[in-house]
Amino acid sequence: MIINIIISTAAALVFSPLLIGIINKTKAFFSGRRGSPFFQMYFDLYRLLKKDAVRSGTTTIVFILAPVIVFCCTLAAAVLIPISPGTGIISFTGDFVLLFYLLGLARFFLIISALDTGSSFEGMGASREAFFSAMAEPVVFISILTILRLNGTTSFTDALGGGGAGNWIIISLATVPFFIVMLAENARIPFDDPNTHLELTMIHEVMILDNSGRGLALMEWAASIKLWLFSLIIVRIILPGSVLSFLLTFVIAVIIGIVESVIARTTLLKIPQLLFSAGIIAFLGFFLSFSKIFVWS
Amino acid sequence: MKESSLIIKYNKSNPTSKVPLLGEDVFRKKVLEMTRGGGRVNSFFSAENDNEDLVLYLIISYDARGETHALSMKVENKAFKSLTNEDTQFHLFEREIYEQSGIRPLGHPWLKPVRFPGGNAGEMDFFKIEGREIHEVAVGPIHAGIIEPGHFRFQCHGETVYHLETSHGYQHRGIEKKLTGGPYRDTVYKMGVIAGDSTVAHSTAYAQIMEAFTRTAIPARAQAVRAIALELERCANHIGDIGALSGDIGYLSTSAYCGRIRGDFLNMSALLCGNRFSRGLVLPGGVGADIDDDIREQLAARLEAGKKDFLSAASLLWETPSVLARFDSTGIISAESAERIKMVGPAARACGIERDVRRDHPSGYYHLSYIPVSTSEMGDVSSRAYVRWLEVQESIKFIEKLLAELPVGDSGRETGTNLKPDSITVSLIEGWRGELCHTALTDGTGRFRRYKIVDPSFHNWLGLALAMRGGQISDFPVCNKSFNLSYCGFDL
Amino acid sequence: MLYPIFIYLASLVLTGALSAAFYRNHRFSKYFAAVSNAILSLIMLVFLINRFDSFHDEVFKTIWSLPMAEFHVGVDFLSLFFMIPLLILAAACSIYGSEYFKEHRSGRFHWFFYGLLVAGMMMVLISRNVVLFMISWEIMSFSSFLLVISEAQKESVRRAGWIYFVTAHVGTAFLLTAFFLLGSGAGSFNFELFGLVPFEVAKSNLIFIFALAGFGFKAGFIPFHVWLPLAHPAAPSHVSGLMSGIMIKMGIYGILRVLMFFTSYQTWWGILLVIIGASSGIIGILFAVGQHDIKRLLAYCSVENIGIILIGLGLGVLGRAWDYPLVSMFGFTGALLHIVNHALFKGLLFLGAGSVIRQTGTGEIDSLGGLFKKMPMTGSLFLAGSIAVSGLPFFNGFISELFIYAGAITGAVASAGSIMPMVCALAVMALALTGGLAAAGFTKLFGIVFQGNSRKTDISSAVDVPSMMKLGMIFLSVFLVFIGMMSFLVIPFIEKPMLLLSGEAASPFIYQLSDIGEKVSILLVALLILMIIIFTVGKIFRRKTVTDVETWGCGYTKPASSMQYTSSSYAEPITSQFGLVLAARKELQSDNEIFPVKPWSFRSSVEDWFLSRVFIWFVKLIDRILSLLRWFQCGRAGVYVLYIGCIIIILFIWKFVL
Amino acid sequence: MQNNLLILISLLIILSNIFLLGSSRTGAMIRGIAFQGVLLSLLPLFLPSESVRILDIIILAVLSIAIKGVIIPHYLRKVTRNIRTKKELHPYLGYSVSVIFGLLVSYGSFYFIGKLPFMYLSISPFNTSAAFASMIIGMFIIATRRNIIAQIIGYLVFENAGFILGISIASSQPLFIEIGILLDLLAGIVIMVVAVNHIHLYFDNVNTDSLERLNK
Repeated sequence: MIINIIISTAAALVFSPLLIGIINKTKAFFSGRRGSPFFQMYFDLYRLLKKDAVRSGTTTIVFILAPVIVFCCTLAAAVLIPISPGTGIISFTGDFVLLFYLLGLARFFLIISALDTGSSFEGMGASREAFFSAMAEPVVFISILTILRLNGTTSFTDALGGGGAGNWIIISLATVPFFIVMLAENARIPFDDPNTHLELTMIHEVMILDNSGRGLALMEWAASIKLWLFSLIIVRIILPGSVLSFLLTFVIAVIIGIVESVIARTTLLKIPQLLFSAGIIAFLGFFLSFSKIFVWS
Repeated sequence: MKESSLIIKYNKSNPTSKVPLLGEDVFRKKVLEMTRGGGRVNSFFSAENDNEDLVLYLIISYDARGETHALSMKVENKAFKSLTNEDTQFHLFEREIYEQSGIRPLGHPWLKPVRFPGGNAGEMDFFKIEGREIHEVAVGPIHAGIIEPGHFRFQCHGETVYHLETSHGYQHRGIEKKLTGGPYRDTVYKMGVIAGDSTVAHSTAYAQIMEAFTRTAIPARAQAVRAIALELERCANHIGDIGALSGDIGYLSTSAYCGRIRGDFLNMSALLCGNRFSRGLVLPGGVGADIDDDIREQLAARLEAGKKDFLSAASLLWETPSVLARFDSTGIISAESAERIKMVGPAARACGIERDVRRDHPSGYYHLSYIPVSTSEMGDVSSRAYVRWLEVQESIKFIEKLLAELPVGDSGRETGTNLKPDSITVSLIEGWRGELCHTALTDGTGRFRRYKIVDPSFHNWLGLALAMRGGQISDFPVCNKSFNLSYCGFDL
Repeated sequence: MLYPIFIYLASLVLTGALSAAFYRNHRFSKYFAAVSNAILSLIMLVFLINRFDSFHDEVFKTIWSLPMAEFHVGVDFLSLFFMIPLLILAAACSIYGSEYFKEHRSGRFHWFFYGLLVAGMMMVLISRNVVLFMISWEIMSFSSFLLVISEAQKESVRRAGWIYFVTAHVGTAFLLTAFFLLGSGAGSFNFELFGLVPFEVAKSNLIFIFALAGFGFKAGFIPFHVWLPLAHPAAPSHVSGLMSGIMIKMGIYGILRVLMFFTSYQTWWGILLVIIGASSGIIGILFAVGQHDIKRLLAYCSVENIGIILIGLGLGVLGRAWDYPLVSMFGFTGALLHIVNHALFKGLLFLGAGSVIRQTGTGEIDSLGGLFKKMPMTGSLFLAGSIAVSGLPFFNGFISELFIYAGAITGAVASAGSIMPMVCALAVMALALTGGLAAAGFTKLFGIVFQGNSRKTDISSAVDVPSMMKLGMIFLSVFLVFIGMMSFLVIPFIEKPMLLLSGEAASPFIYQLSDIGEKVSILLVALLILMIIIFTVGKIFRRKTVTDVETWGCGYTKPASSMQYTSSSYAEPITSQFGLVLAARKELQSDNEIFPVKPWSFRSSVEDWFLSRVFIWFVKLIDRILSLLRWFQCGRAGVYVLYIGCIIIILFIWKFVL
Repeated sequence: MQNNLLILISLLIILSNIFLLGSSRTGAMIRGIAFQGVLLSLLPLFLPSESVRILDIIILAVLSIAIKGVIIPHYLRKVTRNIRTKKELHPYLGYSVSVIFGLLVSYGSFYFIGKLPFMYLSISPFNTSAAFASMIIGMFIIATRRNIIAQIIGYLVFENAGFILGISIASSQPLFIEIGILLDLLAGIVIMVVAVNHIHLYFDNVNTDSLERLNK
């Protein structure tokens, strides 16, 4: 148990920045550049952790606490995901609610720490984040219900920790929305552009505009852990029985990089529609998981 | 009434005394008659005459007839009745006149300084929409991208922008004032940096003015080199813009490739004259560098390669549905608004307005060779990008043609410094952003009494503000980039 | 247990009356009433919790002179369970109110009515006879009506009071019909007999519908919520806390009580409850997000939470109808726990909102800002309430939502057929969406009111609230954290009332509840320790932090408070995306010119079309029907006496002849 | 496995229907219908084939890929390129409402077909219900879209549904009937395209609202 926790924590902390590096490398490859090193994010985190900080005079204690809370909650959520078969650290009916609500708590503090600065930019990002994540959550939950049905369990970590895979059509119908939501929740194209410098178009980055030094390091690290978490879930859905399936997260990172290279980011107005269509796919999958017609065939 | 305006001859100096000096009422009537008849204000400024009286000079042109007229008006009591309420295109000129000379346009609906005349950068009363729910977004003067300083003030509710006001003046260098009493030795270099990305256009305009005042006829070969440089400049900037536009929407491939291809085109300019931004290429009397056969072949080869690269990189853009969906219907400015505020350049052509100085008021090599005017209809970001894409292709074709038929001859001669006294001349050039207008007046000793520069950005900034109304604030960066206006060209 | 309750009720009314009598000395009478109220409630609470384990149902009967009535009271675990939040909230709100409520004209009977409201609710919980129940119900409604119109000099308050009065009585009409049907079936108006007779399906359907509508007007779920967003802001904050916290739960209590009369549940009741709950949750929170006033936002949020409770109830009913005891257990547990939790955090939030309004003089979200620095205690407590109401971990809202989720998940996974999974998936989606939107709504509320810089209102002289008010809020927030972190200690209190509802079939699985609770607690405690460690490590290896700088504004040197997001702007993406549901309007008054010559102005609003269209239409319809009876009114006193005489004769005949 | 593929194809057909309902640009719609066409053409390849010759099926598949996946979309794209109103469609009913309608219809037809005793079908009821839903969605698109290209696409969706039903009910029928239908379809589309081009000569856009103006 303790060893499992240590392994998952270490994996989340260590591998997550690498995912960002892989995505950036893939994007660089597609646009014909050499790109920054795979380990750039480690250097960035190290540099930021060493730095002094600047904090706006408008902010309150919320702003100081938020990075720690965001980081810890995201990390805890990531640790809940079993990294190899059968090793979820805690499982009960509805454990995924705890997992996603921990992320929700992280988001809550991220948002109020953004509003704490009293800036129109941060308010803008906070407003977008609050709305889009509210739209994304039902989609994820329906996908998870499908997976739970396939595995015949009410605990998500049990389902991820192994057990029988179901029909691959239904699995893919559950995975695709997950992937879309992963892009949305992790501020990737087409929902948000992680590389942009334009405050007016940002969602996630604009909320941490006033963070610096360690606070920023924790926020960035938390963001990459969140990406790790989602990609780990996806690979565990696809390959629940394999010990090494966590290595596939790097493949997921490559896929994200490809997606980001071949499509442009969409206008903010269309984001709810995108999430809505992800929800349709998720619901179709859920429907098929108990539809009589499907059983007949 | 016909004789009450002077038809300016391009490349010729015209005696200032021939510019009719009218009383306010006659002037007003005449001007409004001209604008109603299709006249477009190129420049409107104040200058002192010999008696140190303030006179307003108006340069107005008919695009359809290819004529440019000049009139002037005597100002009494440092005030005149504003023309803006009758015709919107005067509004910024009148504000500038008020700022520079203190002549008050009475009844101007929005009279406030254009820049920061008091010297306190940032001090400006912005228009505010009433109501608790509106929030303001202040962007700039320092921007996250590597661009020039300027301040934008949005009045927003949520994601919707209801009003945008731009505030300039952070780049004010006092160029016009420094030119008074010129030309000086460094004037030609100053012209190169009015707007650093439009060096050829501004230098050419200045060169044409100097040539007109000194009655220098320059050889066709120099004209051709100027045209090539101007089109190369257009290509480089348009390609850079298309790349930047796709960068703003996170479409990396085109962004990265166009960024490189823009460099290729800048290097072609460097091949021509040794400077990537063509500094020092266009000189009064000719060009600073000639194209020999070696350069010509190299240029043609590089152009061919650049063209191929650009076509593939940009058609990637037009074939990606997510890009089109992002560009379409973003930042629309209607043709009526664009016509009302007399926008110029690609931004105007993207609204379906066929306005191109190269066709309407040709000078130099454009007399001899014609470039088709590229337009689009929707007036959105997509159209502005599309017009650029078309223009780059036309320009490349034009350069290829010119390289093939490059006239023989020398590349220039001295203009001398004996400017014709008491004269006025106007030079109109289609820079890559649109029409730029230089107007020079000489005094009795042959020095510049007034040198007035109107950059295309001066016409178009309001267009950006109008395009944003009712739009999404997250569309602003891409919309701004699709106009890509100059700050320093505006601030001067 | 009943005798202490009687004593409690009597002393409530007595202290209220005494305070009215001593009204000449404002301060004394106020503190006397409020503090004694609080102390009485606390004593009662401690007594109740002490006795909870060893409790058995108690009944007390005596003949009463009213026709068809028997003075029949009793307590079972359900009533007992509802008393817990009632007493906690009554204590907290009266401590708070002692400082909050300023003296004015109508203040004399304020504390009397306050006591009467608490007593009325207590009576509702223990009544076991229709007539007694209805009398208690009316005492509750009427005293709360009088409390709502405390500040009747304001037009908005009078309107709110009027609508509250009308809806309460429309609800009563439905209730009477339901009880009449029950009574005519059972042949008695005593509750204990209702449960004994099996009803035929059609009749039980009818009873269910009427009871749902009748109690719905009190519980305030959509579409019966129309009075709620008007009455809560109109009432003084401690009263709104009490009303929103517990009084609307009396509607839920009523529904549960009626459900207990039936031996078997229909499937479609559960489906209907889930659908109403889901729509109430989503629409309620959407309206909340669109509000401009703190208390109106909180009121709509109550609609949302009632929706969540209904989802739980619906799952419970479905679980019983389909024979899935696990679903039923989780559903009812979640619903019951959420009743308590909502009472606690909504009470806290209303008290917090009251503090803001009292200290700044306005409840307009868009004119506030930056209060956290001025009122750190209120701000922190409000933050706790906001997190709890968003259903996030570490606070109590999470636990109850988790149980409802667990019910829905179990239903979605375990069952065959297609209706149950669909309904359960709907429940999960609705919960997820309301959770996300609630987080949006409360980050908006907390972020705009307490953070950033002040906007239109001058807060330079604002200070934190007096200690009595703080005490009331702290008292509630202790429960928030306690239930949130140590839920397994609270679950035993729910098991018994839950078994009453879900039936004994659930009892073998009951260990799962505290199992989940324990696991969550372990994880949260570990997480808390981790946070503290990281924070402490950060403090030990401290780096220099520069704080005398402005927030980054793109280098603009003269930032103003208008360059902050407003709450309305914050909510705009949501309100415009759901504009169809919210009837959202944006009005820009402009000359539409290139230069803004005249001043422009902007306002936006969301319209509660349930009130402005549906309900008003309904009232007009009734008005038209009643106008047919206008000949009844003739204005002569003699005729009215005649009417009264007739009614008395009819009653006599009913009581003694039939 | 074969059955799974059949279901996958039907699923993708349903998703493409919903994509068509939710897409706001003619370009996207044309891509959607081309995708659907290719999917459909693959369908006969996975049918249980006792009575039909394999060669027939391959010919049919290739031909229909060519017509539905290449030729018709190509023509449509050409038309949209000629008339420059390729942008937004501005339907009578909003996209979200349309999508929700599409979903309801799809689920409804699952339910409905599930109730019917279609034992004689050579294809799974899943495909049949997809076809059924397609039919209604096609009519819906015709009814609610202003743009004539979108209406043609609606007609194509309708036609595609007929194709599925055709091969599922009558997989033993001669190849000629199918090919005949295909050619009919092609001719119909070509005529429409020509008509659209002509309309364009007289009206500046392909908004069918402008046809209503003919009445006045």
